[in-house]
Amino acid sequence: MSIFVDENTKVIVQGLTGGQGRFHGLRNRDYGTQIVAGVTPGKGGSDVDGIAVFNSVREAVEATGATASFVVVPPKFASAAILEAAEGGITFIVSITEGIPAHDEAVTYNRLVEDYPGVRLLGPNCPGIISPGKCNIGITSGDIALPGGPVGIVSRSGTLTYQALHELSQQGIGQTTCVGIGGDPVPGTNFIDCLAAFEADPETKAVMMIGEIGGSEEERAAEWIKRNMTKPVVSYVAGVTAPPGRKMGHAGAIISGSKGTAQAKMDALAAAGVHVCLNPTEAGQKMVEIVQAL
Amino acid sequence: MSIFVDENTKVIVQGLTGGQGRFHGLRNRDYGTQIVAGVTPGKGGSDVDGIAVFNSVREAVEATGATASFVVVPPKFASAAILEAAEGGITFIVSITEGIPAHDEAVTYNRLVEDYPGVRLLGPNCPGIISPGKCNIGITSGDIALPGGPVGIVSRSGTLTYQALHELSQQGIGQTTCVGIGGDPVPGTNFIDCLAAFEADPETKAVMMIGEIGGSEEERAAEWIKRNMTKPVVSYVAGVTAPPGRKMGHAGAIISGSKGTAQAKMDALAAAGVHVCLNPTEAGQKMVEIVQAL
Amino acid sequence: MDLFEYQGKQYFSRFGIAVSPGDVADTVEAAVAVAERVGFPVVVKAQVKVGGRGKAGGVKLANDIDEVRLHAGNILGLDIKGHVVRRLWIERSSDIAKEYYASFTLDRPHKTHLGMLSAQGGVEIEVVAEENPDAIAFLSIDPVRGLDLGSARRWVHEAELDEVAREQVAELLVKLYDCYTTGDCDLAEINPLILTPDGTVHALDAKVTLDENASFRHPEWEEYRATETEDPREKMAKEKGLNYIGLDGSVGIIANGAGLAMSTLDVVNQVGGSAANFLDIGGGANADVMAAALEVINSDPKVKVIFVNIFGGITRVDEVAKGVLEALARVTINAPIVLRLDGTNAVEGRAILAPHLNDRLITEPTMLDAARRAVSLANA
Amino acid sequence: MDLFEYQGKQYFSRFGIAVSPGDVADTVEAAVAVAERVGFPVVVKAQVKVGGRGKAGGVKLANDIDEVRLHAGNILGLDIKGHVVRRLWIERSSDIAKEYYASFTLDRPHKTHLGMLSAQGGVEIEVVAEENPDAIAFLSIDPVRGLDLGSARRWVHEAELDEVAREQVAELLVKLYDCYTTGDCDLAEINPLILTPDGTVHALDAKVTLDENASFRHPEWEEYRATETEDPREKMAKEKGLNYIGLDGSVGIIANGAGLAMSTLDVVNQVGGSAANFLDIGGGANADVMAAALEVINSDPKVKVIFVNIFGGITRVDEVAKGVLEALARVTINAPIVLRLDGTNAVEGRAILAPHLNDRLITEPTMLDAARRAVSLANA
Repeated sequence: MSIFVDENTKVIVQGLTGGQGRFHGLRNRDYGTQIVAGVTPGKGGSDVDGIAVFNSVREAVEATGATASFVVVPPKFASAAILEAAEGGITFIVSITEGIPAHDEAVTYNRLVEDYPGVRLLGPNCPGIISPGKCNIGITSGDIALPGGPVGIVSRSGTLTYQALHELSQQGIGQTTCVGIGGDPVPGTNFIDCLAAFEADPETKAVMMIGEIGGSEEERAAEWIKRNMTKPVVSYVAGVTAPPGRKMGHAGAIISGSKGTAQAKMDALAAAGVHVCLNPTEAGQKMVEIVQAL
Repeated sequence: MSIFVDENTKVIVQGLTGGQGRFHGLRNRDYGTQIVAGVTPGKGGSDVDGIAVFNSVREAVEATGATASFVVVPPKFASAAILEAAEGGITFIVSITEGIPAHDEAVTYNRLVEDYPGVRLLGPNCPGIISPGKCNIGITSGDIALPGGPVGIVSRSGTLTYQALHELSQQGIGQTTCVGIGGDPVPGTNFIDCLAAFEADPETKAVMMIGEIGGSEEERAAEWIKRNMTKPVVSYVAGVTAPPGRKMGHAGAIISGSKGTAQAKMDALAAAGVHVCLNPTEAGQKMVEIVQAL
Repeated sequence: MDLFEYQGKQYFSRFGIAVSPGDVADTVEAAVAVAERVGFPVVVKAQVKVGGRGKAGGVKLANDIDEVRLHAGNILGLDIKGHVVRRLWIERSSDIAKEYYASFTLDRPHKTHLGMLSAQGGVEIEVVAEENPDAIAFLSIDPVRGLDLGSARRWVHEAELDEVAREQVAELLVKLYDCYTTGDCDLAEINPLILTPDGTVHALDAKVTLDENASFRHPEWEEYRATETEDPREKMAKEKGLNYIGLDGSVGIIANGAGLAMSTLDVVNQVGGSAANFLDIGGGANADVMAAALEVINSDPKVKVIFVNIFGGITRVDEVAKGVLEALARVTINAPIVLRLDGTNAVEGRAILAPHLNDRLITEPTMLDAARRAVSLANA
Repeated sequence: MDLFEYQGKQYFSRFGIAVSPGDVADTVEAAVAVAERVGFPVVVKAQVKVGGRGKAGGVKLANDIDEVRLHAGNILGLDIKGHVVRRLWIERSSDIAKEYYASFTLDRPHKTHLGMLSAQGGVEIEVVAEENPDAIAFLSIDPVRGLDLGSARRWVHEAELDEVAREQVAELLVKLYDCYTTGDCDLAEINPLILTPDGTVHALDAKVTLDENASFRHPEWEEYRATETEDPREKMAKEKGLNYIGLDGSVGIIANGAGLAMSTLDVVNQVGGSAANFLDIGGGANADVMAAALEVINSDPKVKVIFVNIFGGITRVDEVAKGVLEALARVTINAPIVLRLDGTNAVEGRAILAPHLNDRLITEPTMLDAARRAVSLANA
């Protein structure tokens, strides 16, 4: 099994007619993802490489029965597109857009939570999700992932996710699902959401969690793991050497005063029984050991 | 000078035609308070011992220019009467009613704060306010108060207030104003409001503050005193021997777990430089000493 | 007024809050009947207004009629920390996947309502608050605006409840808030609020405290009042409109005003005594009330001396003096009475008593003097 | 983007938030002109984006033209913790009765906005939060619902601000929230917010951080960007669309992705080195971007070795390899380059570089190997 998306997930692409939307949308389709429609206001009736384009999400959903949307639109339009997806009947939204204003994100997040409790948003500013061999929504290269499990991956960082996938796949260790939750301050889906889903998924036997500096999501996840998680978790947190007060690339990756340091996160995770590793390679090796001992 | 009310304060009595309203309203008038009107819906046009009665607060205010209201109505009608006073243009409301449901009080308090920021509510469930020789609104016996200052009194307890007035008056020490804030959990006027007013009043040279168990208003007051008060404060807190979990007569006088104990309050006050006394008599004596040394 | 668990659950039901199917029983046979109706296995729960009943053997699982009979028989009449079990609540046993905590109460410092929600239920919330405060999602609710479903959804998100439970809990919280406000509760608490393995949510316990000031708009509370198992003296005092709380000492206290009554306890304690009670006769008490107060105190065998501390305001001291004489004429007061009378009409009051003073009826000029005298008599 | 105090005050003014009358000046004569216009006494304040300017002599009271001349002359050009003062803010001096604190920022754990209000302003809020957290009234604001005047009034009550100030502050808070939200601030802070002896309220300082993601809807921010006194390399990197942060070490870092870049810093540190910078070339970088990144690093004299750490995803490794060669052809790179290339088209990328490898252009198979090699070269 996989979490959130699988081979039956029907996906629309909001912004399919744009350069990025076309590139990633077709790439995801080539991977085997059921990309069933595109949405671009004003371009309804056209198609992109055989994928029908609709004027609105609602029309696309009604025509195709899609439940997921891949939102590939510029920051300026991203919030409206996400809310249109929820309003249109989509229950799983992936937003890869980087650079959405923080206030737009805050409003969008709370609008979703308050008005569309059944909707999950992944991102914004995330690499997306891949359930290897089944479904890939986002910008991850499908060829670095290996189907069949038993490892689930959840990560705040894109490249480190790829690195993790790569290292596991090279050792012949597959993944159930790999979720990139993104590096923004208000992620729609957080570590706990993914950990809970992996804990509930019978095919996932171990989880790799990749955190970074900033915020307190890793600490909250540690608390949740201590109380609820029965499966082994291997973790790496980036940014041990990051200076306070500077955004390390991601809007969310900032140490404010004494809060959000990598050390505090690693300590909390270690106290929750997580295998805390000091670099991605070590984390990959630790996971190999754990899987081989299963 | 006095705080909140003086010889120029024009007062209406909501509920003047009722037994309690008539008794206390006339008693206050006899003291010299400018009781200018009564309000009882449906009894407009009548009078009580020469005091004109109106159907609504607004009419009474328009006819008399009153700024204060003495609300003497049963618990069931108290909240509506208080809000009518605010709506009708009154800026100082005294509510002596005991037994108003807590939820009514919570709504009324917040409605006043949100919609009528210029209105002060004293009480509910309080003995009222007396500026000796000038104005008495409430149920305090005027004859135990002595005009001329220099002491301000603020108290959560009715009888202990009388006791304090009595002890000071007997020693020839007068009061600027004595405010009973009442023993309910959500008092409209709190210690800090009164302490700030006494601090600003040039004729008040020292303040007696009578607290009791429950809540954290005394602790907040202590913090305020530490930062703002230049005048000496003498304090007594009732309920050192009160058992936790039982309401000691007043709805607000309850120790919850380790919170709200008399000892914690006395410690906070002492740390703020307040003269903390162990019984009302001692507090009276201490105040006499302080005034004599002024 | 604290409700029993079964009353709390019945109160919850009025507001559409799901509880386990069950009913109350005050005999073994009634318990069996309920168990058969709701279906096995059942839980047999002692109805007492005190914590720790589980440890005291007051909560038992029963898989069949014989076990219900056995446990109901054992629990009825059981003494749990001084509370004798007279009623049982029998309910269908629930499988538990997760235990949450939810409550509403008044936030006094902020003058708002305080909601507390935690994914860590089933233990005392004070312990969670102490050990892991981040595990509680606090929600401050403006009483004017109330709690709507949107806010409740944000709240269950923040509390990181299991996803399958979130929407159900959000809807339940809106109902619980309705129960708390329109139901006039001082406290409405569910601990644990459970998620069952099949993914449904309901209240497994109920802790409700009603605000007695709101009785006038809740005729349905009459039935709760009837079952209040109170100290008999507290009951008697209540019927007479007196505010009485029983304590452990030997000095009976009567005062007018809550503050003065508390203060009287404190002063008695300071001079080496200990109070047998708190008794506030309220403002404007007359001779009848005073006489009733003396009778209540007189029924307490612990009392060695009675300290009457009156500062007349609305209460007139001459009325108090008459009440004392009336009580003395009506019943035999077992303990000596020490009075301190001050304030409105104090001179008249003292004059009324003067001819009757003796070593069983004593006046003292100040509160402190009167306390000393009372304590010395109590310790004699 | 952090604003200078004067920019923050100008930004506040757009939203109707009262500040002291004043203006900016970058010469002594301009300072005198402002002072004459706003009226004496004035305060002459150094404009630097660093704390502690008061202690460093960067804030002075001037009672007349001579004093303005003296202080402006002394402060202009002053070095405050490495920040050279190029601008002054001259404002009418305010009498202060009370100092408050007010701010809005994002509450990440709760995904709401967090308002902080305190009657104890004028000191660092972190100190107040540490020593006396009850002195701060926190307000959690749902971004969907926002802050209205009623809630602001409850808030100023709760914060126990002086009564005369409450309504004014409530109205100001609504404006400050508007500035924070529609003005797209990450932080909008007033410390101190003052009450004057005549009972009026205004902002005596302004700390504003703008969310650069919102630049597209704020053409007016252009002027702020022009005055950003940045590290010249950070400026150069920004112009080229690179995410660069200067650090103190000797290993120049280039990586694709913020997480991988952070991780590269960590690994370099673990094997005994220290990074000269953080540089994320982003997703989908091409040869041009790679070349630009090398040029930025190359301009840093601290750099002893350059570690290029690429895991190809959208970024194609062959493009990266081409960029490296391009840069080498275009400029003289002063330091040896160690590359670790993995992911999309890594084989092709390595093949492109193979003919050019030497002791100044080295590839290593893993991140850890590459880090070790880079550090040993840096320390050689």
